[in-house]
Amino acid sequence: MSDRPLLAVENLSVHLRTEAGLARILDDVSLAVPPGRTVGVVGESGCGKTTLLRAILGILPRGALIPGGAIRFEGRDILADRAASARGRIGFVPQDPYLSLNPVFRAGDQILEIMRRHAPGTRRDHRAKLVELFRAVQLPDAEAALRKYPHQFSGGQRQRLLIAAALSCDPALVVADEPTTALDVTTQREILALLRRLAAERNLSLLFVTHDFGVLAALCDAVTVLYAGRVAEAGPTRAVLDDPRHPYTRLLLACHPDRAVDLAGIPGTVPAATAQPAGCRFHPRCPIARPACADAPPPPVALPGGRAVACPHHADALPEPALA
Amino acid sequence: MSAAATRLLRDPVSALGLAIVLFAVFVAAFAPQLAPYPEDAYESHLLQRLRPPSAEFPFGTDNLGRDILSRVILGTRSALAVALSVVVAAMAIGIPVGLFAGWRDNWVSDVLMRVTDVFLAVPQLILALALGQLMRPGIETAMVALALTYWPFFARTVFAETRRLRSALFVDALAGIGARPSRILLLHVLPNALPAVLVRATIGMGFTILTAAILGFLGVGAAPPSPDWGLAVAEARQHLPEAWWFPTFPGLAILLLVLGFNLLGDGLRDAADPRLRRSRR
Amino acid sequence: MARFVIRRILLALPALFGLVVLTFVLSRVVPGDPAATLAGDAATPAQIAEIRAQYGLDRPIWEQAIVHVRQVLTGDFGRSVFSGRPVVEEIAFRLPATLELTFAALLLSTLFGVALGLVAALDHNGPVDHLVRLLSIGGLAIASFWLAIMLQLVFSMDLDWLPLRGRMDVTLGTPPRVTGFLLVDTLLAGRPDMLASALRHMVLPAVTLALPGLATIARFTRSGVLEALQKDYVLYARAAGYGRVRLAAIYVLRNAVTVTVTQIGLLFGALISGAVAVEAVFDWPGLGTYAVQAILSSDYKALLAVTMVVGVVYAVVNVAVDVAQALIDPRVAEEMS
Amino acid sequence: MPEPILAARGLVVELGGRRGLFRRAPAVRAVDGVDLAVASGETFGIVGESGCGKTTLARALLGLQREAAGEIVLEGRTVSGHHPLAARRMRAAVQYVHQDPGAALDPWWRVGRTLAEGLAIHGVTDRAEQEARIAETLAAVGLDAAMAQRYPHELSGGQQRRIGLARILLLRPKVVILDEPTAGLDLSVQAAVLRLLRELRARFGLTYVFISHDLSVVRRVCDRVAVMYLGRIVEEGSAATLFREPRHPYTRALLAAAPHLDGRDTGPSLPGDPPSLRAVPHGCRFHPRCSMAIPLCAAQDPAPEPAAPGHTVACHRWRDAPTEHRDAA
Repeated sequence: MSDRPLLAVENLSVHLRTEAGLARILDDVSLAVPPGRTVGVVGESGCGKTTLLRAILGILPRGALIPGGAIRFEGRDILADRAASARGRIGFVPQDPYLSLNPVFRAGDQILEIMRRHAPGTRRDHRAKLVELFRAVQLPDAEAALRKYPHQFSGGQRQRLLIAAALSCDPALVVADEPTTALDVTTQREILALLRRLAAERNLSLLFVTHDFGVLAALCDAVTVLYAGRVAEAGPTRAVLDDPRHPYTRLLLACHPDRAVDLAGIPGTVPAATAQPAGCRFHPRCPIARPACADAPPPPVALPGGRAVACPHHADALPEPALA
Repeated sequence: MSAAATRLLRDPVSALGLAIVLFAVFVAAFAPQLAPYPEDAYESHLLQRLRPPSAEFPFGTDNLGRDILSRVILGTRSALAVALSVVVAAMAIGIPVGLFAGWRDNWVSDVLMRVTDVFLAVPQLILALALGQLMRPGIETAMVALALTYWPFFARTVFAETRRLRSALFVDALAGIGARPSRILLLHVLPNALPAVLVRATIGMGFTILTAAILGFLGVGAAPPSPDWGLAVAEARQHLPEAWWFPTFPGLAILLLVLGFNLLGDGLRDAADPRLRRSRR
Repeated sequence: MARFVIRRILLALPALFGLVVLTFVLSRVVPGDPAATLAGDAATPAQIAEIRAQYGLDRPIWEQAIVHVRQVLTGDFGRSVFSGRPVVEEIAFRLPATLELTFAALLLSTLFGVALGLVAALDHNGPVDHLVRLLSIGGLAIASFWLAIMLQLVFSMDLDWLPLRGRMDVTLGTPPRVTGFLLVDTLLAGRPDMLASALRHMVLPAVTLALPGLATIARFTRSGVLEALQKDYVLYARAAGYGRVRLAAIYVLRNAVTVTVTQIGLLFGALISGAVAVEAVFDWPGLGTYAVQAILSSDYKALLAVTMVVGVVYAVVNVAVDVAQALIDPRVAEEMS
Repeated sequence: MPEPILAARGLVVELGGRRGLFRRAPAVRAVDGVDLAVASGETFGIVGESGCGKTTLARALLGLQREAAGEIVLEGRTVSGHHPLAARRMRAAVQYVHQDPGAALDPWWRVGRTLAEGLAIHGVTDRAEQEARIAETLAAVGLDAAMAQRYPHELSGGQQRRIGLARILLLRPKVVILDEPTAGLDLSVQAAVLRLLRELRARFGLTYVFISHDLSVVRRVCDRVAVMYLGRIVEEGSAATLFREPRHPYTRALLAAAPHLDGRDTGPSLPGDPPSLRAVPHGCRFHPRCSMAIPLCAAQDPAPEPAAPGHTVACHRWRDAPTEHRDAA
């Protein structure tokens, strides 16, 4: 394998026409998932992480515009070339296991339908493979599970089903949308361990969207932090968590109960996607903002250790009250 | 509320419904003034029977030589009056039943809802016919019968709303700060259930006009010489296919008025339902 | 599943018993003297007294109630005042005609209603959607008896394409009565000409009767599909690469029709109501015309029997609806047990 | 330990039991024999996974859910054994903030009217006094007085939480039960809400019962913590001790499962899903999932016993557990 990334999002912008005007949900976002690596995308609600994921999966809502950028998967632009659509090669684990399976069909049949469209082989092959996958995700009684309806599984089991579904067509990449948010911590831990193990065993790449830094720390090799539709900061997870450089990341991590010296919060609120501030989108809330920050979006600054931060003032200390 | 009203009027379909209903109310209010031949409600002119539509008689004349336009106009009043009384009476029974059965969870509410189910298990028309027959046919009997058959719909609607609201968080919060059930029911549950009741009532108006017309058509509702629309259609049957205008215009009047209420009800439903509100944007 | 069906049938019994009680209460509580009503306007006091004795109206109320319940449970509805024949016999003769008509109407409204609702939902807020919406509101606004007459006026009297009234061309005679369902009996008799005639006779009444149901089903299917389309599992299925057609026509529709099926159960009542008017216009020899006849001739026993039979049919249909729902959605059956 | 402001002894709460005309639903014991004592001025945390009974316990303490057995003592007075309305009147000093305070407001009423209603229910009917108290309380939760003119759907999530708090504070409670007060909030908003809660506690002399599944938050804000599993409290102690030296195997598993910023991997995971309340295991409720279970655990229900001063554990084998000192993160 070359060092060419399996998935590369390049300068992607996604806008959405709404009643309140044009919503600039994603703006000039780039990130890469190398083969066999786990990359996290983290941010608060409204940062655009769900839209990024939907763009990769090709399920943007109606009215979405893509004014610029590309999404390359295995070298081909899957945004421009519909035929190159990577379905089947990209597995998807959704957020809510309770709502993501149709209650009136057998869970097994729903997965077999995906395989029928995207995996080679006969239905008999598919069934055999699915049972094997059910064992791999540690579903109890894999044979019987094929015949059960979604409501007959617990939440954790349903998430295992969905992981099996994501793997059913031998994907190179699995995209996961906060797959443990709806689960209890003990179940969450099991699911995270399972994902980690499967990724290692099958040499999978994993793109993992989350708002939980703890989950991020437990699973991801690298992280991209989004704020208001732009990349604030990116780099190896440990480095970013231990030494955040963007003022937003620094303030946000300071809010984490594990770390906060004091529960400060960040002044102001995330701007509406229809009313993004000019320049750096964080500047109205930033304690070290300067007049120039409102002029143009700051380009990413490369830092040692494979890191990048979209703030020219990343080396400045934050004033004391902000990190009191 | 005002936001819902704006949304309602912005929707051309429901605005049309509202316009039709208001027009009908206007016609009903000034029927004697609007009708070209108001005396034709009861008088007959056998020399000019079954005339086709003309400038003199825009809708033609009927088998007794009466102006059909006048009779359609005069019939609006009774159609609306019957529907309104039936719906109000049905609400007077159905709302308290639904409210009580929905709020409490004991054998009384079980019994109330079972009775409601039984009423719903018999087609309205059959029940209305049976009741009408047992108490001497006539328009008043028909009204009582229709009210007695329509209240279960209100009971069901209010029951469902009350059950939904009973487990709503804001009702729980009210109980949490020590509010009495009477306060919760009358000041919070009932007003929150009103949009659904309003929709049901609007649709019920249309439905009652239809059913009353069927009763008139079958001869167990309004009696001659009342300018009832359903009755007119029944009277017209002997004069087909020659006098095509005779059943056509009273029937169109029914269609238009019921359509008005249904369009309005449909618009109200969308305006009141937050889930559909989102999807209609 | 069998347990579910049995349970569901048992649950329908109290409602049916309630109906028996209701018919009794209504017939006794209504204002006025039922005996006087039954006897008619010209009756002498002696005749009224005779009728009172004949119907047992002079007995204590609880005794009347027991007699009533026993009669209904044993299917003993007495003889029709109008024809003098046993009511049960007459109803058995007429029920198939009504069932044939209502099932034909139900079939039409379900097939076209589901299709139109689906198409409308997939074209949400587009021209087809608006058209179907108008149709579904308009269809519920047309008085069935008037529509029937208008259709007769156009298709029978003016164009002479379809027969005006009845179930069968009188010149063809009738097939030997086996089931009472003409479509079946003509087939059993091996008479395609009769079958064709029966079908032609059925077109206008069935279409008239189907329209309100079609409107309702289209409406509920539309909103059901729209609601299902917003669900997470649809988004998930799209992300997982389901085909568009399969997604709409199978995956979503199955969820949407749970709502529709409930409506079909409720519709059946409306269909029977509609059948009364439609049968009257088309001279269809079914329960509807029988009921009207019973009313106009103050045939109390016949009317009581019609009400009970309709109630039973309605209960059966609703049990079937619940079973259908349990088949569509496995959670329904489990909630019940 | 000082005299508790709110205490429960042997509290049992049953849910869902109903006798109708045609059906009979059996009840489940959502809370089954809970003892607890909340000291005045402290923040008492209740943690556990979904279905463990923590919300039911809170509703029973509040009086919305009638207890099937046991005793509740508020400020030294026994306040249990009454139907919900009477119980609520008696326990006016205890108030409850819902997990989703936006949905806890009548959507048709302006916020100000909802706030005034609470006062009216508690006997404050004078308009001027109502308005003065509302303005004062809105200021205390950091909201503008003009907010009273808004409808609930016109408020942001953070504002709704503040209104939810204001509504309760108007009634001058002593104990406030907070049900998942940070669930669904972004990290930065969560920090602001927690800070506000701390300020209000100091300012109004409140006692909090803090229900949460977020262990990081509980560790951060609570003085003492009770861990619930299937309707029972399995361990209770000061937050510092409990997080540093968890004694019950379930507490250990729970703490091990919670993800941490430092990303360390913390021991074996807990297999299986919690069993249903409809099929509570015999003996110790946790034994089918417990790695340390012995035959005794399946046979005999362990009683809570003191492991240290102010620290109780309900486990037959807590003494045999390896003492593992967790570093403070």
